[in-house]
Amino acid sequence: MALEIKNVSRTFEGSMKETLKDISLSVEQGEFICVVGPSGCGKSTLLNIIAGLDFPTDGEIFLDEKKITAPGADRVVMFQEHALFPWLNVMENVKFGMKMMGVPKEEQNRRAEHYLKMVQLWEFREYSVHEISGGMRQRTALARSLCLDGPVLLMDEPFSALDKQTTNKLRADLERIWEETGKTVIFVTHSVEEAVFLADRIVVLSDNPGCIKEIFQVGLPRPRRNDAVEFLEVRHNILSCVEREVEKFAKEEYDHEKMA
Amino acid sequence: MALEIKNVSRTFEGSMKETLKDISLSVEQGEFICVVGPSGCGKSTLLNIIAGLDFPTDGEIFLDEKKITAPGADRVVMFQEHALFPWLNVMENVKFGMKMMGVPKEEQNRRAEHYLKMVQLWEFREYSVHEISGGMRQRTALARSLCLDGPVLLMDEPFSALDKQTTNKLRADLERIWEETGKTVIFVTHSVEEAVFLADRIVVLSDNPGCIKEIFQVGLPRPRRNDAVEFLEVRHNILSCVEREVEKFAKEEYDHEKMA
Amino acid sequence: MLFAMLLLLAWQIIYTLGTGVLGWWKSYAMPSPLGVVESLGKMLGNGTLWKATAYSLRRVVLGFVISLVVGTLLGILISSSDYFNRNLKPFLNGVQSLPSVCWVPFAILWFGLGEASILFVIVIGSTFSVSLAIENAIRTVPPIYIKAAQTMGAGKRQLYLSVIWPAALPGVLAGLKQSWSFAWRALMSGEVMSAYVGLGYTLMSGRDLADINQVTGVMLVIILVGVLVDKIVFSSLERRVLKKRGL
Amino acid sequence: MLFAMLLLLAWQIIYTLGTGVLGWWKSYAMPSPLGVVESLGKMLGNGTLWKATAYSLRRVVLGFVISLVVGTLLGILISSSDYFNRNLKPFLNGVQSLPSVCWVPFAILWFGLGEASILFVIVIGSTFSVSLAIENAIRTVPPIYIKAAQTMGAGKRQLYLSVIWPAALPGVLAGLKQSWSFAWRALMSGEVMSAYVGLGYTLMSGRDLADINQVTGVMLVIILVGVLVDKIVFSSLERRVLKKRGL
Amino acid sequence: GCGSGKGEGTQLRMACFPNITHAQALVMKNGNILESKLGDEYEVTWNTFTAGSSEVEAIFAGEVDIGYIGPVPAINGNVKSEGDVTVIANAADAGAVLVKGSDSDIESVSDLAGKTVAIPQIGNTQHLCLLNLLSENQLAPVSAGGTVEVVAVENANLQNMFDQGTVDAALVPEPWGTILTASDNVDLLLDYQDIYLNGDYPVAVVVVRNEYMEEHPEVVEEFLKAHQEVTNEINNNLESSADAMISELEALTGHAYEKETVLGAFSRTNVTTSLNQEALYKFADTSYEQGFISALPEDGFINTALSEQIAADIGE
Ligand SMILES: Nc1ncnc2c1ncn2[C@@H]1O[C@H](COP(=O)(O)OP(=O)(O)OP(=O)(O)O)[C@@H](O)[C@H]1O
Ligand SMILES: Nc1ncnc2c1ncn2[C@@H]1O[C@H](COP(=O)(O)OP(=O)(O)OP(=O)(O)O)[C@@H](O)[C@H]1O
Ligand SMILES: [Mg+2]
Ligand SMILES: [Mg+2]
Repeated sequence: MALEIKNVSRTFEGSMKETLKDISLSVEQGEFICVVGPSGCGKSTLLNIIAGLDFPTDGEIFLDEKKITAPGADRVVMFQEHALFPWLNVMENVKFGMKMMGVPKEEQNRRAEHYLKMVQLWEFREYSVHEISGGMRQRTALARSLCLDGPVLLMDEPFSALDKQTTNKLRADLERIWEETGKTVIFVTHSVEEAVFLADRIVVLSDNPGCIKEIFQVGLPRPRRNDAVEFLEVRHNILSCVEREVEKFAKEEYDHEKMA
Repeated sequence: MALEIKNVSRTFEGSMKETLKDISLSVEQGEFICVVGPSGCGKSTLLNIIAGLDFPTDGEIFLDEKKITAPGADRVVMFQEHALFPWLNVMENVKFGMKMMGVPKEEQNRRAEHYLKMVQLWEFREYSVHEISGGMRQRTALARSLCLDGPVLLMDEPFSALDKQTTNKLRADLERIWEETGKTVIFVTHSVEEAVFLADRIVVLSDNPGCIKEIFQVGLPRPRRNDAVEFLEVRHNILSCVEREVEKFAKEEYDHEKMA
Repeated sequence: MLFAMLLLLAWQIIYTLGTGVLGWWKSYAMPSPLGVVESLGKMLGNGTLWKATAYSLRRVVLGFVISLVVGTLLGILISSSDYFNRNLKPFLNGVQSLPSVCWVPFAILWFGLGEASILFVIVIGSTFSVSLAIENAIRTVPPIYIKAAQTMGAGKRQLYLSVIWPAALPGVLAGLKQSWSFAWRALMSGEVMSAYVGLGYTLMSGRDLADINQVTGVMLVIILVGVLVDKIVFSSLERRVLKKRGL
Repeated sequence: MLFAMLLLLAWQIIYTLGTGVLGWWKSYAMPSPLGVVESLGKMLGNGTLWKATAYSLRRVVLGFVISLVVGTLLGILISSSDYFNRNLKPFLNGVQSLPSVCWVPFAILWFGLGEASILFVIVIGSTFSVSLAIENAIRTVPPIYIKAAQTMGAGKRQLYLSVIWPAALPGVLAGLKQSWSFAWRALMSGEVMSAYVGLGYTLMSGRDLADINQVTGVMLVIILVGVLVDKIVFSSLERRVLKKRGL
Repeated sequence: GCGSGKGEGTQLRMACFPNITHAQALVMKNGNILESKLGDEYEVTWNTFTAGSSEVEAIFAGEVDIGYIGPVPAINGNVKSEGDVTVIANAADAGAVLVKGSDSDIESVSDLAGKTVAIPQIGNTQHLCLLNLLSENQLAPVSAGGTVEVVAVENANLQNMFDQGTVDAALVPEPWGTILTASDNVDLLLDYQDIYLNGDYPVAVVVVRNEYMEEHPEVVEEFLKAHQEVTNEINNNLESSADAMISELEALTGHAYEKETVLGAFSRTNVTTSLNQEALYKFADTSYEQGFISALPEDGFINTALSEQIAADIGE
């Protein structure tokens, strides 16, 4: 599905400043978009608005020409904070969304097993949420959102709690799934390397207010290798763009401190 | 303070296997220890046991010869999941621990301001916890734990939700604080690079059951640069050790899948 | 058990001291463990107690079940709309403060004398408590759960059944305990209204006869039923619910 | 306001239809808005209503405050020890089910006829409800908060004051609402025990005289007080507490 | 209990119901007659109760010294306290009628077979009277294997129930007999003198706590004098006494009775201090037979010597 973000702004009540300002972006069907930017710049807010969980104070978002007003199963979300249900065990959590969407029982079991094995949690399927580690929760949430097989996938730092090796594996898995299914993916990350590895285009958000600073087209062929020279070059370009952003931010704070 | 971990094992009720098995480690006063290992191997559990929040089913831990039986302010913990209090705002959260320890009001304000500026959240000091982003919560928790100025600092993936640039800054800040105060730090991370950057020694945990696979002495002079050749070499050594660990784990799961 | 024994012992000692040596009370004004046992024995012997307990239990269970259904619907109604929340909820709180006894004239007017009337008093005495419990539990459900379910395509009904309900369960259980107490108390008022068999009736006739031992005996039975219901229903449910969540 | 108006209108219509055209009820058996207003007017005019409300409010507030203190301590006791939790809690649930009226003989015996007696009935009628509310809210506090505070060196007292109390607050508030209703209901029983001034007494004498308008008038006053207390105390507290937490 | 405080002021704690069968109490309270009779060193307090059980509890707790009360609670109080409560005077006789729904085909007591009859409370005076009436007419309540359904209904709810037809007849105390028969749906079936012993049975009596009697015989005597005087006053000047009662009742309940109702009630109630002891003992016997009480009253349950003496002195 294609996504059209049109001049979206968001100001929270009680907040002095705009969190998002005039964000416009056209995402094509099947595109893999990564969003990077300093902590607190509005990445999660943007994702929430696309998901229909938050509303823009200005502007609109269209999904295949239809205006987004409410959350729906056509846009599967993987939250930054796992959002697993504590009254369900790992397996039940993974199957939850499929149940909601009326996937037949057998198919539920099949998919749940498949994705739980992919995230290496099949053994732990009967554990309660409070009995698994932070990284395991994140992987459960990942399995849950992949199971749903929606046309748009919104992911908010899905690998942040995982070690490098697990991340590498799951990143590759995700890429494969995306290639096979042609989903549209919006992927928030704080790792530029990850973004370069996965994205068709990378959106760099700036802070204060959060607006699009630059959009990079990552022209590298897939599968990408993070030690290839081209890779490192693209990474470097984006990194320096992001870095300036963060530095500006840090400097502002510093100025504040001096003034205070 | 020196920490002596003696043959610690931990098996959870209802779990089929040992989560930690026979962990022994002597940590000297002022040492910086990093713990790495695959997701779910027991890093957080070990930290909890040192904190006195969980108990070993076998073995003991001594802090300066005194056996650990309960949590205490001599071991400040920064949790993997931020554990901020939702009924307090950012500033109040940061001051909470100091209040508990009876730090004078003015000193509380001074330190809170200092550390909030360090984590770049001074502007947001009056925000509620639900009004700040995931990374901002993590930074608030960091400020809270640094404010306490305890002799032992136990940190569980403190930078996992932050972008690279912010992480770099805070990492350097942490290193400086550590050098200045001579705290003993146990630092769990899933980034080997981070471990090599910070640690005096790196403990690699293996999975299933979680036991110490290897302990690396990082002999590099500080401040370390992550593009120095020696740095990359050490990192490579450890990475390959960890990698084998993860692969073993992945393979096991794979075998399971084949068998199933 | 040990605990109950200790209480009993303390009671006997206070009784002996208070009515005997110290002369605080007349022996007939204060229940004595022995007298209560005797009174209970008599009521058990002639079958009144069994019958009364059975009748009362049936009424209270039936009434409570109706309250659950009605109260839950009402609770969902108030929590689903801001308008009702602002206007109806404080009103419920006010109505819940009314003593059951003031519904008696209406019960008789609308339902005549008989079981239906008693049921009405029970239902009206506990329904709003159920609603308030449900409403509050629903309102404190962390929004992230609801958001998560919505993005997985949960409809309104599914949201209530699969997310809000289980998430609110611990709070609901706590509230329902109180509603159960309200139901019992209303039952007592209801049973006094039209004298038939029932614990409330036995209690009041004990009072009318100035038989403090019978009053205390019935009180003990009510407490015992409460304890059993708590142990068998509420506590065990609670334990299961909380354990699963690691609380 | 609009809501209340609509209710009133509906009532008048039902009354007119039911007693007039359809002849379901006799006009004296069903309260009429006009009759109730008249009755209220009369009671306001001769000052009984003000006095009764003032007396009742004073009693219930005083009793509730005592219940809060005692109930909170008891609640903390039960939640702090597994032993008490298993033995005392179900017992409290049983005691809470007792109708207030059965405490009347004991109130008279121990406290005589007067304010102390009424207070006793209120306190015993709502304390255990407070305890159950507190206990439950404490038990559902996420353990991570307690752990976090412990590692920051919070002592037992600090833990209760700075962590458990604020974390449990939303649940406690929900429970206290119910306790407040219990207190009101107990007040009614207490006031009937030894007739003085008070809303309960006015209500009961209205009942004894088959003056359905007076009964309804007093009911409305009780509801109104309940609504006001809810709006001024509970709802506003709740809103503040929940808003801060983003609920 | 706390006993009765001696010292600077001796207490007299009175009890009554806001109920016209406690006529003397209402008049006394309204005119502060006891206070003026006893003088300043005595402190008189009035407690009003709406149920005999509460009053008995208060007497047991030593919180009430002298009380106007129904005969049945008086018997219960004596039995349960093993003699610590004594009846020292009568207050009123009769004051109850049997009424029926206008639509019903009941013509006499024997027609009550298969009907539902209401009484105010299980085991009270009216209940005992009804049981006696039934057995005289070879009837019995359902609970005793008979055909008459006896239900306890608060007086205030009777009108409703007659309207709805849920009860067919009721044995009610005054003023309810007057109030009910004034409505369209209820008719008189048996008048007050036909209920029991030609109306010569107590409906309200005066009891005293024995301890108090022993400690303050002088107060009890003064009280009994006042009781007699007020009784005479009521019988002689019913009109003005009725006004006093109405205003006292209004003060106590916030409800003003029609004067007609009060006068109607007194046409069926005999306000008197002289007690038909036999009737009281018969109540006790019936209660005992029915299992409402576990023992018969102690000897000395009734001690009206002083009251009779005073009646003789002052004149009735
Ligand atoms: N309460 C519990 N009951 C049963 N098993 C538990 C419990 N808590 C933790 N475990 C198990 O212990 C293991 C280690 O968990 P821990 O949280 O220590 O992992 P970790 O190394 O911190 O992982 P991560 O990097 O993902 O945070 C996991 O397999 C988990 O399932
Ligand atoms: N409810 C709210 N009220 C006020 N401000 C809010 C609210 N929610 C978010 N914000 C503000 O919006 C900004 C962006 O938040 P958001 O969660 O989108 O950041 P983010 O880019 O996802 O950061 P991170 O990488 O740390 O997760 C923050 O400054 C935050 O304080
Ligand atoms: Mg975010
Ligand atoms: Mg962990």
